[in-house]
Amino acid sequence: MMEPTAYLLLSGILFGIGVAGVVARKNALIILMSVEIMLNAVNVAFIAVGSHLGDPTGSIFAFMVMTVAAAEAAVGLAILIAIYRLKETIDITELSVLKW
Amino acid sequence: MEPILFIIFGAIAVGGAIMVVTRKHPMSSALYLILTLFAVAALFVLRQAHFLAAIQVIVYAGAVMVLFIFVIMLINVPENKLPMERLTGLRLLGVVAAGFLILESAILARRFAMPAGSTADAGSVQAVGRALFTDYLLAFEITSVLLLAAVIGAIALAKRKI
Amino acid sequence: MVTGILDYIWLVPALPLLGVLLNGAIALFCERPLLLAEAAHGDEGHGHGDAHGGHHAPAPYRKLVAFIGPAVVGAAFVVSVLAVLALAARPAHDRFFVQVLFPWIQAGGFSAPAALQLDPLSSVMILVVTGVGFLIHVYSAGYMSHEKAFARYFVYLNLFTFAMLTLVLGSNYLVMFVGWEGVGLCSYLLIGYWYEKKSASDAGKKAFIVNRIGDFGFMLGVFLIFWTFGTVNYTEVFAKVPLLSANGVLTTEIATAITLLLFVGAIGKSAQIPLYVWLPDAMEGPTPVSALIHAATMVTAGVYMVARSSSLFLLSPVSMGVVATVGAATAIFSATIGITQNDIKRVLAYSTVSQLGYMFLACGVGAFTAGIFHLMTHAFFKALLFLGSGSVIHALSGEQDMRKMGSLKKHLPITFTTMFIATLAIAGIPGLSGFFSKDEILWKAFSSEHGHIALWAVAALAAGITAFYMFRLVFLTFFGESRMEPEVEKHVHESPYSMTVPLMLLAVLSVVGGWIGIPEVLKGHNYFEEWLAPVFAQGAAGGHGAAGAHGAAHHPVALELGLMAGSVAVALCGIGLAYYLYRVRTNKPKEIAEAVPGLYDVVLNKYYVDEIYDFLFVRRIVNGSIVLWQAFDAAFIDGIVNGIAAAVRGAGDGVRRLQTGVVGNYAFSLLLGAVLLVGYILTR
Amino acid sequence: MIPLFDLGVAVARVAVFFAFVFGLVVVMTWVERKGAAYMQDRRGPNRARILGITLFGMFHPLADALKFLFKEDFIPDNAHRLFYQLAPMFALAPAILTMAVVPFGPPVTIAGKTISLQIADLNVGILYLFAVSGLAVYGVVLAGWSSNSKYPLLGGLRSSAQMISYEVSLGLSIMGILMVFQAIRLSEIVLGQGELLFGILPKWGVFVQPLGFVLFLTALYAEANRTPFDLPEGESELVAGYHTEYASFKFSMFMMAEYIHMVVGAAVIATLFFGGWQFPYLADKGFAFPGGLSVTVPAAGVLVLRIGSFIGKTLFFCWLYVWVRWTIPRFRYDQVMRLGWKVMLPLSLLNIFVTGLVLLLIDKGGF
Repeated sequence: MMEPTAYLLLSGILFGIGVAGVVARKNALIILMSVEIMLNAVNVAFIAVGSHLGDPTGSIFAFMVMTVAAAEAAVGLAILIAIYRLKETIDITELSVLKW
Repeated sequence: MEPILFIIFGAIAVGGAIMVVTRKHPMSSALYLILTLFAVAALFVLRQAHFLAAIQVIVYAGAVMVLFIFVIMLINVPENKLPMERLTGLRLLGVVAAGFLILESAILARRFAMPAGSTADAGSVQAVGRALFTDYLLAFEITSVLLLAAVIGAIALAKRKI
Repeated sequence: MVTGILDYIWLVPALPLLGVLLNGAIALFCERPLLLAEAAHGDEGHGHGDAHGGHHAPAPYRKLVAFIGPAVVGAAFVVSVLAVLALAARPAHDRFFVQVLFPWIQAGGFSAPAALQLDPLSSVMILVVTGVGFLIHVYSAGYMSHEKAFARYFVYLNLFTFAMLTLVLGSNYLVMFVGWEGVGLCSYLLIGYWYEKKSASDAGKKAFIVNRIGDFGFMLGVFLIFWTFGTVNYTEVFAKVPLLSANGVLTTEIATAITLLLFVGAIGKSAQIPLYVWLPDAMEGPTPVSALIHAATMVTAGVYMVARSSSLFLLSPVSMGVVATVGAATAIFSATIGITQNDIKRVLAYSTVSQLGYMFLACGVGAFTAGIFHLMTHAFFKALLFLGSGSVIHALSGEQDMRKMGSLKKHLPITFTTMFIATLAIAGIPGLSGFFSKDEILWKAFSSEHGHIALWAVAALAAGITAFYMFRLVFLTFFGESRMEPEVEKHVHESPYSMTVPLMLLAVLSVVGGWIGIPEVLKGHNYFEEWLAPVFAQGAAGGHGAAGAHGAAHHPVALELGLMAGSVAVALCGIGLAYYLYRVRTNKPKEIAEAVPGLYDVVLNKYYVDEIYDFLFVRRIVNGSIVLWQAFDAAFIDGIVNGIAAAVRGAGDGVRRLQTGVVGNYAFSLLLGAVLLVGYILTR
Repeated sequence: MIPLFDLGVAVARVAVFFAFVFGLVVVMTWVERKGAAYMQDRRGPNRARILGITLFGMFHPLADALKFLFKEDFIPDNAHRLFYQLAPMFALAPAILTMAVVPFGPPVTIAGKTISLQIADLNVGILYLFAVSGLAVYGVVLAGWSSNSKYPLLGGLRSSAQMISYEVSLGLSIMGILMVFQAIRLSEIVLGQGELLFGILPKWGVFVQPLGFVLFLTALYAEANRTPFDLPEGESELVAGYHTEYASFKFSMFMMAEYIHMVVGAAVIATLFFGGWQFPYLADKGFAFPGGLSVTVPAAGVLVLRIGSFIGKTLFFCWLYVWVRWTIPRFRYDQVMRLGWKVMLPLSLLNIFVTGLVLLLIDKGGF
């Protein structure tokens, strides 16, 4: 089996792409998807190292991450729907009622 | 065999991810994301994490992404009302910073050094299941509560009238 | 007699406390709603004249209050009598009983239990407090019957009795301090009983603040006692006195410091120079209050405390001298003021101050027994005088100015008779109680090793002045032609039995009260000195070995009798002068006053002491407070607070601009933090 | 390097299986029409003929295929072109992929090598089934959305909601089977069903999990958008649902996907609940009846009997689809959702609970 280094590198790249998506995009839906990419990147790292160590803990962690991702997606999308119903937009730059 | 498949699926994953963050329409992003998720699932299989691969497809492809697409359809923002995206100012800086983050993680990844553990079957349904229902039972139960809370929260948020 | 009654000694303070609780409940839940409802109806034009409230149907609870209030004190008196009898049944050296109720304060090696101590000294005190107190309670039930806040009055009165009993029964200085503060508080409450009248509430505050000055000294004294002896329990402190003074820990200087500090407390509580100013003003309270707390009990707390600490005082000649001098000075000083006062209660107030000076004089010359003896007899006749004056005021619908009285003898026979007896007693006419106690003090002032001929002379002169102004009071009030307002004269009436019966009882006591202390020289037997001997013998033994009480042995009998005759002669002179000025040549006083206008005005205005205090202390403090308020509090402290608030506000104003409310910016900050953090990890 | 033999076997397996499934799909289109006609007391398709031979109308599927192939393949103006074209593939792929884990028969030994009659005996078995069947929804959703038209959108939304709802019950209803047979590989589950229950009854899933079977069957029908749950394409309300805007070959792909779904579904039911390739009382050496009576059958005969048993069961359940379609009326949409969430879901949870309880009692009491 390969050393996990390549997987970790891949994980880093995926994570970076996700981060770039979160920071650079305005579309809330795509930002949520970018978050999913980040979570997946982390899962890749977990699984790679977990199998390297022969330890199921890696899988368990990835499992938990997925659960959180599912919960996050559900709640996030629900919020999005509520916001869209209210403001007719999914542009996060227009959602600035948090300000002052 | 593994390196070849890793390169193939890794490339698919990265390419899909790039497409996700660059597409204008969220539906395209979603489909590319599904692609990425499948590639990641394949990578899981490569690492002998069969259970997680199956779960990845079931949870992500089967549930989360369906939810995404469902919402995209439900909201159905007209093409011309999608946010105008331009890569300027802070956004550009953010992308640069993300590039730095990739660079840093690459350096970190090269430093990875850990002796390989047992070659025991660590990713199979049996192994993960055993660990999940013994050592991590509490975490598992808490996760179920988290999901319940998310379900209730999602309903409360999205429903017009409760 | 069952000695077991001593185990119930706790009932003595507990019974008045029960009265407080019961009357307090009535006052809170029955009386207060009633008064509030009345106040809401705008019932404003209500006279607050002494003892003359409006006329309304008495509420049913008032009878209960009028029963509970005196009854608990009476019960306490019965218990006290039984306990004292039980104590008396013991042999003289064993007349000492301590009951520990519960451990109160325990910290390290320090322990101050809540404990009661019954010995000859405190037994005298509880008998006086509960006995006279009971009579005054009964009197109050009649005197205050027109008052609206009837239950509140009895709550205060019972609370006062409780505090005073705690003071005298406590077995250590801390318990005494609780009672000490308690009586201070109650005097404040009772003087300010008619708190809607500004002068009354001012007098209450004055009494409280002046008392606090004294209490401060008392506290310091107690601290010093603890620092020196490591305990505040009487028995332990006094037991350690010989030991510590032998090994040099308890030097004369420390003893002087302790006793002077304690004496400062006594000065405040017992209204001696220079802290006597509160007592005359305290006459703003109801008259029975004046009788109870400003004549019979509270003001004697200082005397009691000095007597209780006698073994400490005896260690310091300086303190003894100070006590004697202050006592003598107060006696003559306030007596002179008493000459010129026209308010009947003020005359009595200055008289009280003067008599308290006598007691301190006695203590100062080492004649503690005589001091306590005078304390007791004074309690009888001064209470009688106050209650009698209350009866007069009651009869005259609240009139207190003696210039508007006269010829009341025929209207108020009982009041006149009893008051006349009391006047004779205070003037020192032989055979009455005042004679024995005052004469003993005079004799001790002359003969004791701490005494001095000057002290005797001053005290004798004060006795003469006392006789003069007391008879002046009697003559102005009861004799001559009527100078009353016609409207007032119509309503003049003798007081009800609830008031006159206590007067009569007190008159009896004023006559016979002194008979338990007839000096040997008059072929009597001084039971009182014998009774108190164990308490003061202890101190005398620990002191200089020579008891002041036995000083008589060194002087010839003829001298003692001669001095006695002299003091009686002085008193008779005073009486005669009073008769001459106020019965024979009634316009003579005015002429004298006009002849020496400056002196008269000075004395009439109480030597301007209040004004001097006002100028010296009150103004200074007020001005200083104003400076502190404006410069320190308003400018500095508030400046700090406001400045911090302004700084925080300004900082928040600046920082809030970071909160753009745009989620993307937050995400960017997160990313930046992550990059920097990972970078930091990499560089390690 | 994979030996040539193995490669050959693998290719052959896939080819055979595809042939089977697609052949069955073709047959199914004919069976459906013939069955409908039979139930409605009419003759059904009987005109298409080659050289005058009608063969009970069996040439009709062929004619249909030709017609679909040669019709104009158009794309509506406002449709999202990419997604519009991707949608049928998304629909077809999962349906076919499901077949990969269904065992057709026992492993056979040819030339000293053991060959399993199964494309892939995955160690995640049933999870794969879930994973792939969960993807089926994409085709419907994409089709409905990318058509950029009212009815397809409504149909797509309906179907995705319905499929997500029933997927839950579908998954949970199989849990009982997993628990009873203590296995997730389908081959192991089938092997487990070869035993006898109480010495007489074959230990088929339907006997140990009757409630699970009913739930699974219902959920499967809903999942395949078959009557009585064919709301997404309910003609009377939504024209043709999500594939309203589709025509020609793309439409035929949707049709094919549906029929493949039916076939694979039937195969899965047979595998999970009816013993798969197990023939009642047939052991490796021959029949062994409960009474002690045993009949020896040659190995080849056993194999044929077993494969035949599997095919027979699959065909029966294929027929059941048709049977149900013309027997039970369509549900109203809210009834479908209520049934899914308020009846199926609690029942499947109850099923799991009771199964666990019984297993625990057996474990403890040993009966």
